[in-house]
Amino acid sequence: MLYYYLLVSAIIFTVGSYGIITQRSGIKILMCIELLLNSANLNLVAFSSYNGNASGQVFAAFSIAIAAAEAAIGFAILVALFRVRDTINLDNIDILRW
Amino acid sequence: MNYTLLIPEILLTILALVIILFGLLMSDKDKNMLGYLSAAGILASIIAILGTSGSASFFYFYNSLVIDPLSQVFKLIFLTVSLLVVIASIGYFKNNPHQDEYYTLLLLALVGMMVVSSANDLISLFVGFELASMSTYVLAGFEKKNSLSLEAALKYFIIGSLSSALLLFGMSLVYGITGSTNIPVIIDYFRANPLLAASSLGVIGIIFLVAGFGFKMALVPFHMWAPDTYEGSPTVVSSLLAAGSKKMGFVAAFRLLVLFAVAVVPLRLDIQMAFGVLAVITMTYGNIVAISQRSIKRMLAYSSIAQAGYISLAFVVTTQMSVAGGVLLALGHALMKGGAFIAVAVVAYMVLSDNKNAKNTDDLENFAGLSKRAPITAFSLLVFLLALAGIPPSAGFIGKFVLFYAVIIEAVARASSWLLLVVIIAILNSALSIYYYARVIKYMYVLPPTGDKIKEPTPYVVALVLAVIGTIGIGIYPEPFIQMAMNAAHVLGV
Amino acid sequence: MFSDYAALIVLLPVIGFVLTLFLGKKLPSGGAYIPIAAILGSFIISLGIFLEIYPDKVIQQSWNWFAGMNLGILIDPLAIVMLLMVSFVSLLIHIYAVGYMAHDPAKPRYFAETSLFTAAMLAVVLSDNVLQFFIAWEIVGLCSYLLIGFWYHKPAAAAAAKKAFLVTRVGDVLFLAGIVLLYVNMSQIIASHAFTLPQGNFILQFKSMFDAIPQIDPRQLTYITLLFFGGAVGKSGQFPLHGWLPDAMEGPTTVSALIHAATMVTAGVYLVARTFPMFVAAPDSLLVVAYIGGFTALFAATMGIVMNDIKRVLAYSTVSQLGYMMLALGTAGIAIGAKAVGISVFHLISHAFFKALLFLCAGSVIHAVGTNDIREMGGLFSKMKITAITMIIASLSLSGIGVPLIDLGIPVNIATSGFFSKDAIIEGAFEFGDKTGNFIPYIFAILAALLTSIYIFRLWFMTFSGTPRSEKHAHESPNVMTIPLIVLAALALLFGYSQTGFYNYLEKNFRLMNVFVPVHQEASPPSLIITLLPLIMGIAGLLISYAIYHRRMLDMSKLVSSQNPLYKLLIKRYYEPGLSADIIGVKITHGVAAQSGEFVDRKIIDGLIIDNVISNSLIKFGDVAKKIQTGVVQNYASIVLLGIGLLVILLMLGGA
Amino acid sequence: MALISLMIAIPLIGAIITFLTRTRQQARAIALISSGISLIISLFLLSRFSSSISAPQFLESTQWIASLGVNLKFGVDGIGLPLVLLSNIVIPLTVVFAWGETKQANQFYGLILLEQVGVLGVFTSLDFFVFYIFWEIVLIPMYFLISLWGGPRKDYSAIKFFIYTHVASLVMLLAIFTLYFMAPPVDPFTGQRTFDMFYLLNSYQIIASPILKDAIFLALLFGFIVKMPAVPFHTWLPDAHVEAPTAGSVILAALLLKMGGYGLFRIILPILPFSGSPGKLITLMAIIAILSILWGTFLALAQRDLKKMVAYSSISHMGYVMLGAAALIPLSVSGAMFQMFSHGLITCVLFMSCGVIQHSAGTRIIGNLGGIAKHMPKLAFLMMAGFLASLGLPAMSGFVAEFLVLVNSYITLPTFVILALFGIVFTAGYHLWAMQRAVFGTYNEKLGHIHDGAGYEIAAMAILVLLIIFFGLNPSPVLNMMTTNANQLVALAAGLKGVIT
Repeated sequence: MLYYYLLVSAIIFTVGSYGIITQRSGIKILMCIELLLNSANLNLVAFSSYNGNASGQVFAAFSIAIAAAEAAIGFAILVALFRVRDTINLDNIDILRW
Repeated sequence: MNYTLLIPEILLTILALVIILFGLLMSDKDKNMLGYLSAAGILASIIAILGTSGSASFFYFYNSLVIDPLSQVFKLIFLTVSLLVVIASIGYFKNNPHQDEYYTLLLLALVGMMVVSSANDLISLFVGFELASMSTYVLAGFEKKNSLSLEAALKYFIIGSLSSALLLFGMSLVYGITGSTNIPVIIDYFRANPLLAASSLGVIGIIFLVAGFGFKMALVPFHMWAPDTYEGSPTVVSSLLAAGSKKMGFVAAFRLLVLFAVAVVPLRLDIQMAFGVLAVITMTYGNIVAISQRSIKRMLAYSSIAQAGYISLAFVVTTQMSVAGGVLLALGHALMKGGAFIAVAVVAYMVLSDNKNAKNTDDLENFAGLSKRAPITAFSLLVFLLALAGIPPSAGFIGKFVLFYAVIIEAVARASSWLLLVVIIAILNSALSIYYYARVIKYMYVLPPTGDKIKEPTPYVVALVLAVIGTIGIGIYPEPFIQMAMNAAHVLGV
Repeated sequence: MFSDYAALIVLLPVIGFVLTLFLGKKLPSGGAYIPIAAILGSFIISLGIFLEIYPDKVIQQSWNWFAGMNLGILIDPLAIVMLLMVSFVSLLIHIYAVGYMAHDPAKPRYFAETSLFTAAMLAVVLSDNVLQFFIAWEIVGLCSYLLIGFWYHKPAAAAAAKKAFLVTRVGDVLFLAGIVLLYVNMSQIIASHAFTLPQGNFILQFKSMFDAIPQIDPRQLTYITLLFFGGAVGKSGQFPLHGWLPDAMEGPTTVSALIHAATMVTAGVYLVARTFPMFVAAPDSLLVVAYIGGFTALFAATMGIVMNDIKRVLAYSTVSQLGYMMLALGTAGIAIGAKAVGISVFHLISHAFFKALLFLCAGSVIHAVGTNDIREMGGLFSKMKITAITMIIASLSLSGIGVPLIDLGIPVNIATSGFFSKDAIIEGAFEFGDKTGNFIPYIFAILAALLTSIYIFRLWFMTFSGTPRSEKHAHESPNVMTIPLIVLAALALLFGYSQTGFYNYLEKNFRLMNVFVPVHQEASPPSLIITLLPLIMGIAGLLISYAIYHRRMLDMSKLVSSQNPLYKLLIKRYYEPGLSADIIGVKITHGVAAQSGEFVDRKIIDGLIIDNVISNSLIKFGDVAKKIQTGVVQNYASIVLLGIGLLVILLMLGGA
Repeated sequence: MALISLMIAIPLIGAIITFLTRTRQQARAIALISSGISLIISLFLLSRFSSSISAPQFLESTQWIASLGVNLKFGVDGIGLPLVLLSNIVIPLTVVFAWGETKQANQFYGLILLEQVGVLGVFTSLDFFVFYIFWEIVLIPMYFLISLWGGPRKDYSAIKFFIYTHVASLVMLLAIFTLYFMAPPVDPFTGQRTFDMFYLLNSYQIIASPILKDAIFLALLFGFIVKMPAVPFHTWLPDAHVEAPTAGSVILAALLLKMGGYGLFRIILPILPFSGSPGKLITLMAIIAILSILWGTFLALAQRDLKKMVAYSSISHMGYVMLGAAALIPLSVSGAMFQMFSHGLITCVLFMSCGVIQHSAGTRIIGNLGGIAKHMPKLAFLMMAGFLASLGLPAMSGFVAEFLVLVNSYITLPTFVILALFGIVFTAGYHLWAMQRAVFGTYNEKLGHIHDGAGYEIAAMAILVLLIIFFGLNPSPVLNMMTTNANQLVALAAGLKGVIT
């Protein structure tokens, strides 16, 4: 049973990773990060059930809360950036380099 | 339960909340005092921690936090850096209407780092990590009208979140294998079941943890954010990031990875080897790329990457000596790099006072003749740079000395040629780094000044002088610091 | 009582040097009287010591110096005759120089340096150990360098000074190598207890060296003596290190007289004489000495015939005469043993007198006419009678002319000192030929005698006879210059009469130090023709020169032209200056060796390895490596994930 | 009485005060006074020094870093005291020579005093850790002296100097670590280790692995020969000298190079007999020595810049130090030590001459000079004396040293000595060639009106020349100090007889 959860989690993780690498829009990349976090949450919950203790679920609860905060900050930064640069296409945000 | 040992964290949290509350009530001008308030709180915390030195360990909140020499050393590092940054910020953010938010975020980030250094549980570790990370994301983008600052924040945020996710994923796998989030339990479980730890799931878990911590430590290839962020952020924030939050990665890695390497015999060599490779690549890459930088902040960022490479040597041999060396160099680096960024901030102040619309305030050209224009800053930066290069007597030298010693004696004891190779590369790197540090020194001392002498703002001067005293002081009287580092390393049972 | 003040012999001129150097400017005549007084003091002390120790005492004083070395004084017959000669000749030349240098603004420097030179030369003579000998020897060379380059603003003088120092330096290094080898051998036989150094004796003392001769491996002894001789070759201008001496004539003429005729150049001969017991124990080396000496005598004389510079002629003559002295040590050393030292040193001293005289006369002439070129002189006899007469005495002495009344049965010869001294040498060479069947050195010697006579009378006739060939108004030199000439002329005439006493005195030399040098029985006296041959040669030379240069009986213009390959070879000095300076100095050493080293340093070590391979490649690598940092955050993420992949590979493969 | 620490501390305090002074008059006065006090202290040490004891005297030891076993341990013996004396002679004279410095004078004199602190520390510390710290400290003031007061290519030279010698010291540090670790703890119960120099050097013998021993040896040797410098690690030196200001060159050549030589006697020779393959290592040292002697000589011949020529001559002269050390004969070793002392004095005169010429004529290229003796008679006289001393003229200190080295080294290293002798002629060659071209001959009118060296410059040089002659005529006072230690070093190697080929 655990196997399937882990497989799904791995798939979600892969999708998220792929998205981060390929997407250009800041919003999409934020979403992909959420996917990554949630694949980990899925793991935690599945292991919690498998191991028969609750700490995994507690951990997941913490992480969901944190993910929410993180998303808020991320969007805030994107908004601020959009105000200054008129774009959230990450390919164009490369003044800082080398 | 006796919570006196937690007073610093509690005090700082309350202070953070008080500051944001005050900020609502205060006029913009009065907010200038908030910096002094924060500095006072941090100073009080430092005193509180110094007052509780001892070698025992105390556990809190169902074993999720531990107060032991390791945590105390790192808390001291974080507090010291924050103190320097806060003092410098008094000058940097003078009359800024958002000072209350700045100090709150800074204090919260500080609390996050302190929690990480005390974390004895994956959950508290993660929460502390995120608290510190998120506060610093915002700090990096604090100049919200400045597109560079925002770009820095964005990159920091995206790579940071990615790393958090990787870290969490790694933690979930570790939890899955061991069935616990409590670090001592996890380690004991691995010690008892080394084969499980060495299973592919276990190894992948470890790798994700390495990636997560490596992001904070700015190890190649997880370093990519660091140069951009350090360059773009407000300079005092760069100082905090490079000198402070980076060490958070190290303390977490010490707690988790060193213990892991010690406990899991079958994997020990592999982990050491992996860190050996990472360390060598990191220091070499950092130093070589630093050579071709014109922006001092960016150069310091790469130098910071290189220093992370040196500190990672602690993981390459995982002995008490090496961890102590790592702790010492982390301490030294906090002072040197923190101070160096503050010096850069003075230069930015100087350049902006020449010309309000100046761009690239940290360009090498602006350092020309600094010794004439801002002698204290120039001298401080000279001390920091030489210390970073590992010239005695300085904190940088003592740290490198102990680290290199730890590696070379392992190389000799194990008759291991690859360890010898690692340490020789480290040494050549150390020499190579002189090249770009010396170039800055040349600009400051040899080239003619491009403007008049300025009056260096007092807060900066205080911060710089403190950092210089710390950097040289540790070099001249390293004994207590070595003791502290050895005690800290002893906690890990190495 | 004089022997207590032996050290003053050296110290007085040293004090003279210091005083003249610093105070000379403020004193009349550039402070010349200080060194004159000092050297007079040295001479008086030497004379006192001579009277004290004659006939069979030796003075030895020694002080510990450093590292088992010592400073010391050894005055034996050999040393005392040299001391007397050096201090006396030096004194005369200093007096002469007061007149000769009267118009030179740098007089104080001149007198300081000659004073230092005299001190060093005296120190060479009375050294009791080879290290001190070498040190003084080097300072002598230094003074020679300084004085040749006295008119340093003349490029030729500066170049000649350098050449003199460098060429003699080659010899000095050989000498030093000899000392090294000697020291090592001594310390080895001491360490192996084959030889014990008596209490109060030091390792490099001559006495210790002589005592240790039987214990030293003969082959090593040959090496040591050959190396010592190498030093002598350099200092005494023997072939092949002779080239510096003619060039050294760029210095003031008084310097040439003092250093490059009478004293310093004889130091090489003195070295061989001083260490003669070692040479006797290494007959192979003596043979080398004989050949080199004989060859040099002839070789230098051939160049003497064609030179037009009055001083150069004399310089080649000096080289040639030094060759005679070496020849004497070599051949007579083998043939008749201990007496060789006497024969050689006797010639050394008589040569010192007449050659110093020749130079001073030349100086007087140059002083008068303002040129060195004998082709521009002529007819000076009437204007400079004293100079001309003293010079003809010196020339007669040099060519060994006298009336051998003894051979006619009359007890006393009427002859110049050169007659006595040179005859003995040529006889010694004949003796050598007689005993070994090897007449080559003798042939060298006898041919050189002919050439000597030719070139010196050519010089005299070209200078003093005939009609003036230039417009210069010449006049006789002042008394301060002519009096030394007369004194020296007297010595050149009369010194020869001390021959027997001199030989007897010097023969005892090594015996007084308890060092055994074999004395071989002289063979039956040679036939009359052999005895008279040198004289015949001398007179023949005189007649030839008289015919050619006074009577102008032959037209020399055909011979004396660059069309004549032999003349060209001689006037170009056998191409030696080109060889030593251009080919060895500039082309090989500077051009090939030094430049290739420079190439390796600049282009390979620095340029290729440090700058290119290390420095530039690192900087370039940094420029490339930083491009990874594209600024696009997705790439960053990709690299993070790539890194994880690499770690997985590393750990999984390693862990498996 | 902590005389040695006082001797080191006074220039340090002097340096700090000097940095803070406002006028150059104050700065140079303080520099002269504090370096002079240091000289007086070292003369006092000299008067109380007993040359019959090989152990360090005036020992003082203060615990510094207990956990690493580091003590501030100072003392001088016959190896260190002559060099301490040399440093204290050279530094005040350098200050006198540079009396006219106007550019940032307070920093200039302060840096010179810091150099004094560094070299005195190196020559007196008996704890490896402290030794290393002083060893490194020396670099920084020199870096600044070159890059602040240097010539056109000062950047390149300063950084090359810094990195080159820093790499060498780090490699040396590795060897120190290994020694530290391989030595048994001083206290077997607590496992307390120590950086005590003699303790670690003695512990070298008990290392089992010959390969490890050789590796330690070579790493230490590398650290020292780069500093000396020896071929092929010498190329930093000519560059550094050409660009450095005169005072910097003087200190660099007279004192910093001696640190490498000092290391040979203090550290290399005591462990050489116990190394894994002493025979090969001695041969290696001898080869490096002879290469340096000849290479330095020939390269000096090729130089057109007077100062660069002098720099190469330093390489050549330091080769004798190495040769004497490698020969392991009591007098060759003392000769080598004396060579360091003597070269320290001689090279000062040479570099000061170059400095005066550069200052007065505006060029140091030999071909562009010519006949300057006409207008600079005093300089020409002193320079001549320096050059003659440098080419090994007897009665000057250089001869005594080279003579002792050559004569005694022949016993064990005959081939190398013959090669070295070969170089002597060429040594004379380049010195005289330079004198002839630059100082003598016709005055080069293109130089315009030049003037003789200033009084203080001439005074500093004259004192040095007098010292050179004094020690050339009377080497015993210094030589006697060295002999006891040289004998002891050679006695250690007594077991090597026959190993040396």
